Amino acid sequence: MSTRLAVVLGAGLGMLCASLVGVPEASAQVAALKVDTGDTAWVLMSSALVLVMLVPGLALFYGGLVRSKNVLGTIMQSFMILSVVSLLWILIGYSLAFGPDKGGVIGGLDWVGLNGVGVDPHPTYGPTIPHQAFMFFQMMFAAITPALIAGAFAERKRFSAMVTFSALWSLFVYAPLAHWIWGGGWLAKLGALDFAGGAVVHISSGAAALVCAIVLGKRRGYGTDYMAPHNLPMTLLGTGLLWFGWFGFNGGSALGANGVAISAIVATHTAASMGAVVWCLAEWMHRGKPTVLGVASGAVAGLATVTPASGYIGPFAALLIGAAAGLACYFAIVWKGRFGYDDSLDVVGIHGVGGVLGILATGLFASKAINSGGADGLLYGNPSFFGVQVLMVVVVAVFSAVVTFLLLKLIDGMTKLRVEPEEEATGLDLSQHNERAYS
Amino acid sequence: MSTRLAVVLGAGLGMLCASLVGVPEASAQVAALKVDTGDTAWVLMSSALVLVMLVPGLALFYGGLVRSKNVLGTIMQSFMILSVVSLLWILIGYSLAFGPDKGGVIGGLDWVGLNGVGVDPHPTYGPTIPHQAFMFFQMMFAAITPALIAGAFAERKRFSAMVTFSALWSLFVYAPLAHWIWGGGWLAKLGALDFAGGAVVHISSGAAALVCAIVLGKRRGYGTDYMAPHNLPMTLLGTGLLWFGWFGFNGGSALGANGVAISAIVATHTAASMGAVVWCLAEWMHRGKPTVLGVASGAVAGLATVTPASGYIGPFAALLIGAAAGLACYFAIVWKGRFGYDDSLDVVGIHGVGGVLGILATGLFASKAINSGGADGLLYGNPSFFGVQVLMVVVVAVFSAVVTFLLLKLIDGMTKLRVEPEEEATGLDLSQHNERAYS
Amino acid sequence: MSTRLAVVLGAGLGMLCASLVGVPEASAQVAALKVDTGDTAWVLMSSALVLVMLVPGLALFYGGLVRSKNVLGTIMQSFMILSVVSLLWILIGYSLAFGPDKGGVIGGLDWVGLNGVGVDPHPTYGPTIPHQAFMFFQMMFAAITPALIAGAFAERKRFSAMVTFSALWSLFVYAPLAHWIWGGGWLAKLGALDFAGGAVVHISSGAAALVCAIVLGKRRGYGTDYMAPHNLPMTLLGTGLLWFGWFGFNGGSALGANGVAISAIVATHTAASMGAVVWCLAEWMHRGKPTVLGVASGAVAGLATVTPASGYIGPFAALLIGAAAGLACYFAIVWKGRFGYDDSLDVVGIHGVGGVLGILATGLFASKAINSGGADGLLYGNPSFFGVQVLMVVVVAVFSAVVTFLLLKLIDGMTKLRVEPEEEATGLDLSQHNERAYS
Amino acid sequence: MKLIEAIIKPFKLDEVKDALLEIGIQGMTVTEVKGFGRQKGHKETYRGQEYTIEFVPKVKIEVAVPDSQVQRVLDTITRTAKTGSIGDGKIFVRDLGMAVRIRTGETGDTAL
Amino acid sequence: MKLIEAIIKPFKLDEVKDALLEIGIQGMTVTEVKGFGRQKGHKETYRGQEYTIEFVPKVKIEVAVPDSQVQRVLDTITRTAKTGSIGDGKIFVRDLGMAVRIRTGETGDTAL
Amino acid sequence: MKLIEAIIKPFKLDEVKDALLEIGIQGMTVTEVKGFGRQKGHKETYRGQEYTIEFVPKVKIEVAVPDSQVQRVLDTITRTAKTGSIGDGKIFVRDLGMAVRIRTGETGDTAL
Ligand SMILES: Nc1ncnc2c1ncn2[C@@H]1O[C@H](COP(=O)(O)OP(=O)(O)O)[C@@H](O)[C@H]1O
Ligand SMILES: Nc1ncnc2c1ncn2[C@@H]1O[C@H](COP(=O)(O)OP(=O)(O)O)[C@@H](O)[C@H]1O
Ligand SMILES: Nc1ncnc2c1ncn2[C@@H]1O[C@H](COP(=O)(O)OP(=O)(O)O)[C@@H](O)[C@H]1O
Repeated sequence: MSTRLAVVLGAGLGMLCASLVGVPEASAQVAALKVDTGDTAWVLMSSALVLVMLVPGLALFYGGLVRSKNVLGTIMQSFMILSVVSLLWILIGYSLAFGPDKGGVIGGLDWVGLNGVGVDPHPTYGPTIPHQAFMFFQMMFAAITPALIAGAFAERKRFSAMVTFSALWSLFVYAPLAHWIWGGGWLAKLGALDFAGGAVVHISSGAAALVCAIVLGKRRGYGTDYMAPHNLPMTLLGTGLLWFGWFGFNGGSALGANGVAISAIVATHTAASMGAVVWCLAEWMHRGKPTVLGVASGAVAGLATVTPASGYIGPFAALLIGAAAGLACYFAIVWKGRFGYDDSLDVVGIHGVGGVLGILATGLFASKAINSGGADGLLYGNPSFFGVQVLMVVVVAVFSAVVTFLLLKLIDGMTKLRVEPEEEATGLDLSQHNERAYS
Repeated sequence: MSTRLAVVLGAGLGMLCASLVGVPEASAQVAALKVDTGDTAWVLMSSALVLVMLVPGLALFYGGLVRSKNVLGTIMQSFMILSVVSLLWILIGYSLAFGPDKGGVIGGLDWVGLNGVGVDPHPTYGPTIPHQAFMFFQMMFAAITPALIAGAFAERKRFSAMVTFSALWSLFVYAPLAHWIWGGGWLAKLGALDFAGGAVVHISSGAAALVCAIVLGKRRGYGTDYMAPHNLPMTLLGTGLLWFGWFGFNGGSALGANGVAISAIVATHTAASMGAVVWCLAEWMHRGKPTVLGVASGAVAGLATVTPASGYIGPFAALLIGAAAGLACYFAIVWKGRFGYDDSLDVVGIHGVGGVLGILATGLFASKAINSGGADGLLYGNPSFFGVQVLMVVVVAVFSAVVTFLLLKLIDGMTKLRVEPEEEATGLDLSQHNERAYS
Repeated sequence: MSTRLAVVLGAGLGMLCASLVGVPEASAQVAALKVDTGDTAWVLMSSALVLVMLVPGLALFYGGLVRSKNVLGTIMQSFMILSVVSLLWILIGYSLAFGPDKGGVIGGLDWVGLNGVGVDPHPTYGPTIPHQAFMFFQMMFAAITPALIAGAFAERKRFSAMVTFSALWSLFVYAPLAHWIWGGGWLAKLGALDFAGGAVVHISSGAAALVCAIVLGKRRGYGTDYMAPHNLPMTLLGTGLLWFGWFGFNGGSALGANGVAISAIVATHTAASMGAVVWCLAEWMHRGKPTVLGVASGAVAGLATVTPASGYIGPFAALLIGAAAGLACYFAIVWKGRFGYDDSLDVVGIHGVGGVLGILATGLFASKAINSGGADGLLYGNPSFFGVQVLMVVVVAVFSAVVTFLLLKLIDGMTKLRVEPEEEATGLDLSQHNERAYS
Repeated sequence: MKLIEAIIKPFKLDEVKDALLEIGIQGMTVTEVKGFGRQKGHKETYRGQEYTIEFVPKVKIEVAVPDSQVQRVLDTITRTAKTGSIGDGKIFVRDLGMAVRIRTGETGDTAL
Repeated sequence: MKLIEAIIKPFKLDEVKDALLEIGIQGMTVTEVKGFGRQKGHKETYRGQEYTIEFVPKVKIEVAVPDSQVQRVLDTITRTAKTGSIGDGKIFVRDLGMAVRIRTGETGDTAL
Repeated sequence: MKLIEAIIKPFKLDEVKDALLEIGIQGMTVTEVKGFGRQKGHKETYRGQEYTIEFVPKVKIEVAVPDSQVQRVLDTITRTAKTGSIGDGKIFVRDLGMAVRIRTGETGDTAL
């Protein structure tokens, strides 16, 4: 059955390519906007930094957290999602997300196959960088988001189901959300602000992760077996690469090497540092010892949480956001046992909780003094903007959860979501891929 | 004997330095060309990205694929080749490759010791970046190419032979080829195009790898012993860094943060993704299961193959090139058993096959609509350009193979190429370096 | 007691934040200086490169060198120091180091909490980049320096003592030194030159490391037990990332994508390559076999040594500096046994020795022909400049050693510096953090 | 005294250990081993190269017990380590001439 | 029944295993061990610090066999594990009081 | 001949080995094992999830000796492996029917 799926996928891919081959039409845009080499260098580099967050960053971050029998299967998720979503993005995803707006709901098909997406700047998507650079930077975001979700169903999801789910999710959840918030869609029109993806990336993946964890059920032996991370240095290597890459994730979202970029980077780094320190202190007081995984988790929580706010706030708001992230995510994870779902790698506790916190913090702390293209938050006397942010939290979480649920049911009908119990006992590496990580 | 070699090498190095010390003459060039900071930032960063491809990227990619008793010896190859070739490049290599042309065959000695290679731009080697930036970017290419070959003789080559071979190869194979194709030599004059090194880097190293594998002979136990990769996460980490760095390898070859850079990056990433997916599907259908190493290999095959074409093509040509790379390299490796040589880490199957494919694809798909500085390929009605590309494939492969063979014979006369059988059984780490990787 | 410390730290942090919250005042500077996007892109990227040197670079470089029971504790040092020092830097450190000069001794408190440190350029701290970019680039230096010291007391320092020491050291040693040399302080006024931190970073950390090693005493079993590095590939991965990041460390110190940046990078890479080759040869002749750890150590020695000179010299001076670094640091480490202190990871032998060598080499080889903003060295007929450099070596080493000693005594009074003997036997990972690296 | 050595499936270790504790066994020594037998191993594929691995991960438990307890221990292990599928493993029982507790120098049954 | 324990050079494992299979042995248990004996270890150097490692990697094979097969097994192992150089290893033979197959509860020779 | 098996604390290995060498023992085989007994294990915490690890790392030394040396070896190990705190380990002594040196085919005491 899996082989059959492979054949079908292969054929599909072949047809798509065949139908689309040819050089894209020369861009019809007026070349009045001039490419700035410094801004372009920064956005290209930022795209590379986001890539490194995903592979090898997130791949190893997650890979180190699972048991050694599942490390390849876990790393495989990041690599395959990167590859498949990138291809889909070129073929159709970018057009759905950022193509000319259709009623605030979705982008049109005008840019399918990157048709018309050339090297001249697009007036709203980075007026000083090639349009393709914007498209490429956004591609990395589209790829990393479903890869985040994969942490929730690690160690038990069938490979073919994982690929199918991620591909469909990127088209049916990610692309619309990106359009609503960044592509000129209805939430953008309402004034919702999400600098680098607190809602589009983190809430959406956190909500999807929750649904995945519940629908797939717990890992065998959850709660009784020893399931400690098999290689924490690997996770810490991943953490370092995530931290490094996040400068591009948030800094690159300024779409140029400008003041917003540097202030976003300062906010990002501040929140990460504060998240690490606060999580460390929380654990130290609560459990008696500080842990290395705690520091790493706190840093990632800080990074995820500050993401939507980073371009609109100063360093002190970032300090507070980092502190809140460290505390809230720590307790969210400690208490998750009470809710009884098995979110293997804590996507909900870190990205879900962090994303919500970050979007609300944006509504609180955003300041036009920092970024004139932003808005003033509640603290600066603007409750209506805060309201829009609350609305965005709810809409994104619900939309992602519902569509995720439907997709899972659909796929469960086609191919099973979960590996067989013996396969799970053996581990994904041998059962899904005929490989062992270490020998 | 090895110690004697060390003494000789040491003395040689000392003399070279002594003879050359002094500040290089101020550049005599007219400073009419202005350095652009954005372009320079991009080329500096791209150089760093190519460095990271080699160490730790390739070092770990290869290191994970060997048995644990050889991992240090394998990583050592990348580090030593980087160091030695970089020094040679400064002393003489750059001048041979890019110095003022002598009859289309080689660069003159005018730039020995970087004499005259200053911070003002050179009119043909990047008119908007410091000449030294171009020299440095090219240095990274010169270093990575012999390091690729090292995969073919992994797990059995004597350390001193490896160093000597790589040093000589960089001068007698790499420098002339770089000159012919990139330094204004005869192939360049014929109109041959190799954007970022399909011929100069991949065909040359692939052909050399084939000769090395044949001359050195198989590893002991090849075909009977268990020779699985000892640490696939290490290889996947290397894959991620290669992918990341390749944005600089190909994108930096535009020598600026411009439209060609971004379109090269988009092509690069597209081919990598497609190579990964197609290799995965091929293996899935052919063997029943997709493997993680397959996905990584497919990505690298896609990256290597698209390299020469990346600056001249659009995303759809890149899709096709990636697909062809995934298929062709997969079957090249599966079938290599039939030919009976032991190319330990599949340099021939990936870089050789990918390089040839990529140069031919450039002849097919190149389009002036994408890069006005390029050429139109066969598909755009230009068979003569395709002919030149075919010629380049043959010339580069034959030249590299022949000179590699002569160098190996020369070195075999001076010092043995291969470690003793007991040393091979013990492993390179202990026998060549008195070290163990893990304890 | 540790928990008590955690509570105190937590409360302190909370108060600091509370007292400082609010958006920083809009910068009062005249916006006459224009931000250059290319220069900014390069400095942002360079900051990211220095981050990657620390985490995961140095973290893994050190982590691989210790025994497997201490790897997490060792990696933890880099992560915590990064976090804590970054926060201190924002709150007060940057102002102490770079704030308006008070009598040549220290920066004033004007920039506490980044007050007035905005996105407009500062005339002396990078006239073409946002002031915050300079602040951020310098933050990375402030964080990495105490993390270097941590190699000297690895495998035995109590976690709380390590954090407290590093925090205080960054304020009482690093900030004044940075001010004296880079912030317009008295050494700068004397004309002392330290391009990217030979004195501020390497001598200061080397001297502190020596004092730490002596005060803390040897590890249990030092000299008798088997203390080989537990994972050399991890150390080599760290080496690769250090090398990569050092292009930003030195290249970024030019504060722009200009000729000084590229010539600093060329010098950096040349010295690293030469250091690697020379250490390798020294070991080969001296012990009979070249080692991989030797090549890595030689590269780092070359990098550390060339750091202060990199922006003022040409490639041939870099060759000589690299060679001297390889030789001197190799023998410093081989002979350290004679002195009887246990500098676990050879911070003194590499950073101390390399730093001194580098500052003196700057006094010898610096040339205005390379960098008109620099000075001419002894070789170019300027003995007084050489004298200033000698003075700087002595002052920095003595100051760092003395204050380090006082800090250690202070902390030893508050909480013990060293873990209990059984904790040391068990390892830091379990005894300090309740975690194991591998399972 | 007897030395009872049981080779079992790794994931059964905790269950067996807990059952032994319950019947009063206070100590045991465990080794990770590779077993070869009727149970089949697995296939691996690396770049098209296939390997068949015939060894299967197993865990060896060694328990020294007074003669009086041998049967109970045997029964306990057999019961808890059993899944009913091939590869459940073996128990070997051997004479133990002497046992010493290093800490105290005690010998015989009291040393266990 | 006897328990035959052979300590051999690791790279000989496959050869010995195959030879035992050929003479009808159906199962065995293998452990990675470190041997100390006449065979010398190796040197290691890290930043000038030298270590002499006296332990050598070895593999221990344990085979339980009916008394009738002891000699054949001994001969087979001796023949296939031998290289003639120091460190080829030892074979130890001990009595085995009882064997149980966990899956079926069978005991004695049929349990092997 | 006897086979002496000692389960000791890992950091005592070198000391025990050296002491055995001094009394003329020329060979031994060492295995890394996990022990369970009176000695307590440790706690681990990962993101708030706590695990109690009851197994403790130990090292098993196996030495085959002629009957005449048994007592000296026992004494030597007991003396050097002892720290006096719980978990110092056990020594088990068993009969060894036969020993073969693979390299030469020698058997009995001369094979050791
Ligand atoms: N003759 C033997 N001597 C030593 N160990 C054996 C022997 N036969 C089997 N074993 C061990 O018992 C394990 C289980 O044996 P196997 O034949 O696979 O299944 P079963 O015990 O169900 O018959 C093997 O993996 C091996 O470790
Ligand atoms: N007395 C002994 N008791 C237990 N094992 C031993 C003994 N002597 C040797 N061995 C094991 O046999 C292996 C080979 O022994 P060695 O003396 O090196 O060579 P040889 O067997 O050729 O005489 C050793 O590495 C060790 O594992
Ligand atoms: N009955 C037993 N059978 C086999 N091994 C045992 C037994 N009892 C203890 N051991 C081993 O001896 C080690 C030490 O035992 P323990 O009870 O912790 O301390 P002590 O030896 O000081 O009484 C254990 O870790 C285990 O490896």
